[in-house]
Amino acid sequence: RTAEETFEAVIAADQKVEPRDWMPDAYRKGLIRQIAQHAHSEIIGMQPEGNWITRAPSLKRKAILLAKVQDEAGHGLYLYAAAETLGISRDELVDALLTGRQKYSSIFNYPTLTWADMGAIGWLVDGAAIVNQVPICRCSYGPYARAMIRICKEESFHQRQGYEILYTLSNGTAAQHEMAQESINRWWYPSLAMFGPPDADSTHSAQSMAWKIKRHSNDELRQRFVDMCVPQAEVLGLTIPDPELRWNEERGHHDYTSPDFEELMRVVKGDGPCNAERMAHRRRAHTDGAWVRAAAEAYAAKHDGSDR
Amino acid sequence: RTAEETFEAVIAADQKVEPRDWMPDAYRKGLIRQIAQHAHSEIIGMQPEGNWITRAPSLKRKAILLAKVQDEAGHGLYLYAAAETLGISRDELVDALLTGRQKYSSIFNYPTLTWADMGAIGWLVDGAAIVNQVPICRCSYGPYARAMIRICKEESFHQRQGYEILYTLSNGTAAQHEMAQESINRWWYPSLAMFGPPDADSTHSAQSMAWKIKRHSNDELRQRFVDMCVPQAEVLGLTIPDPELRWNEERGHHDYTSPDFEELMRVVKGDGPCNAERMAHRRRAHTDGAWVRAAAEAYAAKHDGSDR
Amino acid sequence: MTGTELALQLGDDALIAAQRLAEWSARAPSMEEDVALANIALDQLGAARLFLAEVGDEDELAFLRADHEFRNCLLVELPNGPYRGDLDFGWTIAKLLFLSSAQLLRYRTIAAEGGPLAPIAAKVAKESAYHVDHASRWTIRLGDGTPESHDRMAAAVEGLWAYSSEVCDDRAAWLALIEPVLAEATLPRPADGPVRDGGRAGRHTEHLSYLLGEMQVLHRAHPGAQW
Amino acid sequence: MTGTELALQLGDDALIAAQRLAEWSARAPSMEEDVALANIALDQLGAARLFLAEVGDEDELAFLRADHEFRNCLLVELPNGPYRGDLDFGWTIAKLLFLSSAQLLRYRTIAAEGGPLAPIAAKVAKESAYHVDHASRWTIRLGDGTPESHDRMAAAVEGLWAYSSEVCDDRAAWLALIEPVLAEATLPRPADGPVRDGGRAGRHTEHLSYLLGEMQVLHRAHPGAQW
Repeated sequence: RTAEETFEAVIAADQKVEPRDWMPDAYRKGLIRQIAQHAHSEIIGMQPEGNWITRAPSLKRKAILLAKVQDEAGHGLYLYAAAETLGISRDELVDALLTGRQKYSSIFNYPTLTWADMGAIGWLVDGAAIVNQVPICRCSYGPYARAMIRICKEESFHQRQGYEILYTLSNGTAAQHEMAQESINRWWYPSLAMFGPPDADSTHSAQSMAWKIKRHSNDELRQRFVDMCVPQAEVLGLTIPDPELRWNEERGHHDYTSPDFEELMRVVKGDGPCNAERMAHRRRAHTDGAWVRAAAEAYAAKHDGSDR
Repeated sequence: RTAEETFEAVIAADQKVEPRDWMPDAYRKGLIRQIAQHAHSEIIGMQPEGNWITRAPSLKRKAILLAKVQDEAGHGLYLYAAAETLGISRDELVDALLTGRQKYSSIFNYPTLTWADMGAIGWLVDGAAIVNQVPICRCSYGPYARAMIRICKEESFHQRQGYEILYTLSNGTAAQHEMAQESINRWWYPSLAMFGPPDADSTHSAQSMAWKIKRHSNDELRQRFVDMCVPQAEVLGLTIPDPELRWNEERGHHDYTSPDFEELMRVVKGDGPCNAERMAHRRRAHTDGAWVRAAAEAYAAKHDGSDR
Repeated sequence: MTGTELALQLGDDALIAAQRLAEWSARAPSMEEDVALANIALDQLGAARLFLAEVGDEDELAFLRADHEFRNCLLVELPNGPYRGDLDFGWTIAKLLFLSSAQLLRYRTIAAEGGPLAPIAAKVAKESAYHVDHASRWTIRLGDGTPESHDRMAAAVEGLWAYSSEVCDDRAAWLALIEPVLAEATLPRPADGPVRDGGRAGRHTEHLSYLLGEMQVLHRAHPGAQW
Repeated sequence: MTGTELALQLGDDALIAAQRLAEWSARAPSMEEDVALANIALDQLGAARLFLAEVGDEDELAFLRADHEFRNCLLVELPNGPYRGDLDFGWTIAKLLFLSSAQLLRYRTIAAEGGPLAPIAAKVAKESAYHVDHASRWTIRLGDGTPESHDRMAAAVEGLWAYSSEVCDDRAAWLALIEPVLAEATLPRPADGPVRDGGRAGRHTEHLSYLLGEMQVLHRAHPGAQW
C-alpha cells in the first residue's frame, strides 16, 4: 500500500494518525491552523477573565478564578505542544498570533464588564466550547484528540463553576440577579456565534468532515447547544434573551434566532470591541518579557544547557 | 562707597537687595541653597497630596485639592525663577534635586495614609510653613521676599482649607473623627521638626540673621507654632498627642515635648519612610517627559524659536 | 435626547476626563505642564459639577452610580496611554484634542439654542477654547518635533480615532477643527474605519469600572458622611 | 505575640502576596511562567484562607478591614516594580525570594512548636519550599544571565533590601537561606541599612490602600451578599 492508502485506511477505520505517519499536506496544514487557533484562543482567553481576579468578591471565588485562568494557560501549552508534533515550532505559532496572521476565537473580543460575566463565560462560552470540542476528542489526529480529552474534562469543570456563579447570583439579592440577567443578555448571541457561520456559508467543512477532524456541522452543534441551554436557564431562573425561542415539537428541537453573522464577521476581521486591546496586551506581555527569556537562554548557554 | 558698603547699608536700612546689586558670594550661595530647597519642597510636596486627588470623597474637595497641588507647582515655578535671578538656571537646580545634591523639606518623606492627612497637612504642615515663611516676606533679597508674599497668601488659604477638612471630619461620624485624630497623631511631631534642629545645634543661623534672610531662631518659631495650634486644636475638638503640653504662665508660652531630632536627622539623611519613593517618582516623571521636552525644543528650533 | 440625558453626557464626559487628567498630578513632562494639566482638569471638573447639579446631587451622581449608569463617551475613560497604568503624554494630548474640540462645538450649539443648559454651556465654552488651543499647540509641537515624538503622536491619533465619532454630535464640524491641526502637525489623518461606541448607552470599556473603583472608594466606605 | 496576631500576620502576608502575584495574570514573560506564578498565587491564597479562618470569617477579614487593620509586612504590599503599575519580573522574583524564604522558616518553626497553627504551618511549609526553589532558580538565572538582567535583578534586590527585615522572625536563619542564592546569582549582598517596617503594627505604605480599594470594591458594593 502507498503511504496515502495507509493514511486513508487509518481514517476509514477510525484509528489515529500519529506524528510520524505520512499525511497529506492539506491535512497537516489544516490541523496546524485549527490547533493553533485553538491554542491562541486559550492564551487570549485568559484576559477577559483575568480582568476580574483582583476584584473577585470572595476568596473562594478568587481561588477558583485564578485556577481557571491558570488552566487556560495550561491548555494553551498542551495545544501548542500538539501543534508542534506537526512540525511547526511554538515560536512560529506565537509569532503568527502576534502579527495577526493567525486568529483566535472572536468571543474573547468582547469585554467583561461585571462579575456576572465570569458566570456567563463559564456557562455559555465554555459550554459552547465543550459542544464544539467533545467531538474533537474523537478526531483522527492522535495528539490533538488526546489533548482534547484532557481539556474537555477541565472545561466541563469550568462550565459547572460558571453555572454555579450564575445560580448564586440569580438567587441572591435583586442587584445580583439583575447583574446575572444583564450578563446573559450580552453573552448569549456571541456564544451562538462561536459555532461559526451557517452551514451554507461554511468553508473548510467538507474536507474536515471527510478527514474526521470535524464530525458535525456548525448548525448541528449550535442546535445542540441551544437545546442544552434552555432547561439549564430555567433552573437558573434566568431568561435567554430571544423572544423567538420555543420548542418545536415537529423538529424535536428548539427554534431560535440566529446570531448576527455580519457582526461575527466584523469581529473576526478585527473590529470587535476589544480586538485591539487583546492584541496589544499580548504583544506588551511578550515584549516586556523579552529580557527575561533572553536571560534564561544566556544562563542555560553558560551552564551547558543545564538549568542550574 | 564700595559695593560692599552699599550692600551693608541696604541691609541696615531694611531695604531690598536686587539681582543686579553687588552681593557677597556667601550671601548669594546661601540664598540659592535656601530658595532652591524651598522650590524643591514645593515640587516634591505635590506627591503626598497628589496621592489622594483621584480618591477625594466629594467633587468639591477634589477640586480644592487639585487646585492646591496646582498652586504648589506654581510656587515651585516662582521660586525657581527667584533663584534664577541669582545666576543659576532652573535646569541646574532640578539636576541638583534629582541627583540628591540639594534637599527638600523632610516632611514630605512621610506617607499620606488617609484622607484626613489632607487636613493635617493643610493645618499643621502648611501652618508650620507659614510661621517659617511669613518673616521671609521681609527678607533682604527682593525677588525672594516678593515671591514669599504671594506664596504666603496662598498658603494661608490652604491652611484654612486643611483646617476645614479636619473640622468637618472631627464633627462627622465616629469613623471620621477617629480618622482625623489618628492623622494628627502622625503629623504633629514631624510638623514640629519642620522648624529644624534646636537653636543650640543650628548651623547657618547667625549669618542668616545678620543678613536679614532669617529673622527668628528655630526654637522661637517652633514656640510660636505650638502656641498658635493649641487653641485651634480645641476648636477642632482634636487632641494634640503630647501629654506634656500645658500653658506655662511664667513664660507666657506653652511647654511642649520636643520632636525626635534624631529621627529628623535620619529622614534628612534619606532614611525616612518615603525618601526613596519621592525621589524615584520625581526622576521617573523627569525621564518619562524627556521626549516631550526634546520635541518642544526641536519644534521651536525649526520654527525660529517661535512657538507656532 | 432629553435634557437630563444631555446634562449627564456633558457632565460625565467632563468628570471622567478630569479624573484621567488628575492622574498626571506631579508627573507631567514639565512643571509648566503640571500647572496646565491641573488647570484643564479643574475646568473639566468645574463643568462636570455644573452639569450634574442640573440633574441631581453632584456627589450622589459621581460617587454612587455603577459604570453602566454613566453616559460618558468611551474616549474619556480610556487610560492615559494604550495600556492601563500608562502615562503617555501624546496619547493624553490626542484625547484632549478630540474631546475639547467636541465639547467646544456642543457647548456653542447648546448656548446658541438657549435651553436650560445654555448659561452653563456659554460659560464653559470659553474654557474649552483654551483647552482646544493647548491641545492643538502640543499636537503640532509633537507631530512636527522629533522623529520619535512624530511617531508617538501619530500612533496616538491612529489608536484613538475609532473612539472619536462618539464624542461629538456634528462630525463634519469636528473634522473641520481637527484636520487643519493634524495637517500642521504633519500627521496623517487616519482613515475612518469601524467605530467604538456604546458609552452614551451605558455600555463601557473594561477600564471604567477600575476608574470608578478608585474614584468612589472613600465616598462609598462612609455611607451618608459629609466631607 | 498572641496566636490571633500571628495568624493575622501569616494570613495577611499570604493574602496580599497572592493579590500582587495575581496582577501578573496573562502578562508573565512566558506561558510556563504564567502557569507557575498563578500556581504560587494559588498556594498563597490557600494559605491565607487557612490562617484567616483560624481568626474569623475569611471574607470579612479580607474584604471589610481598612488598611491599618492589616498586619502584613510592607514587602508584600509593594507593587510589582519600583513604581505603582510597574510589572517588573526581577522585582517580583526578589519579593518572592525574600517572602517565601521567611515563610518557610516561620512555618517550620510553628509546625515544630506544635501550637494550634502547627497543622496548617506543616501543610503550607511544603508549598513554601517550592516557592523558594522557584524564586531561587530565577534569581540565579537573571543574576547570572545577561548584563541587563544582572543589573535589573541587582537593582531589585537592592531596592527591596530595606523591607526584608520585617518579613522574618529569625534574620540570621533568613540570611543563611538568601546569601548563597545571591552568591550563586553573582549578585552583591546589599549592606544592611535603615529598615522599612511598620506593617505588623498597621502602619503601611501608600500602596496598600490602593490595593485594597481594588480588591474590596465589589464585595463592599453589595453588603451582606453571598457569592
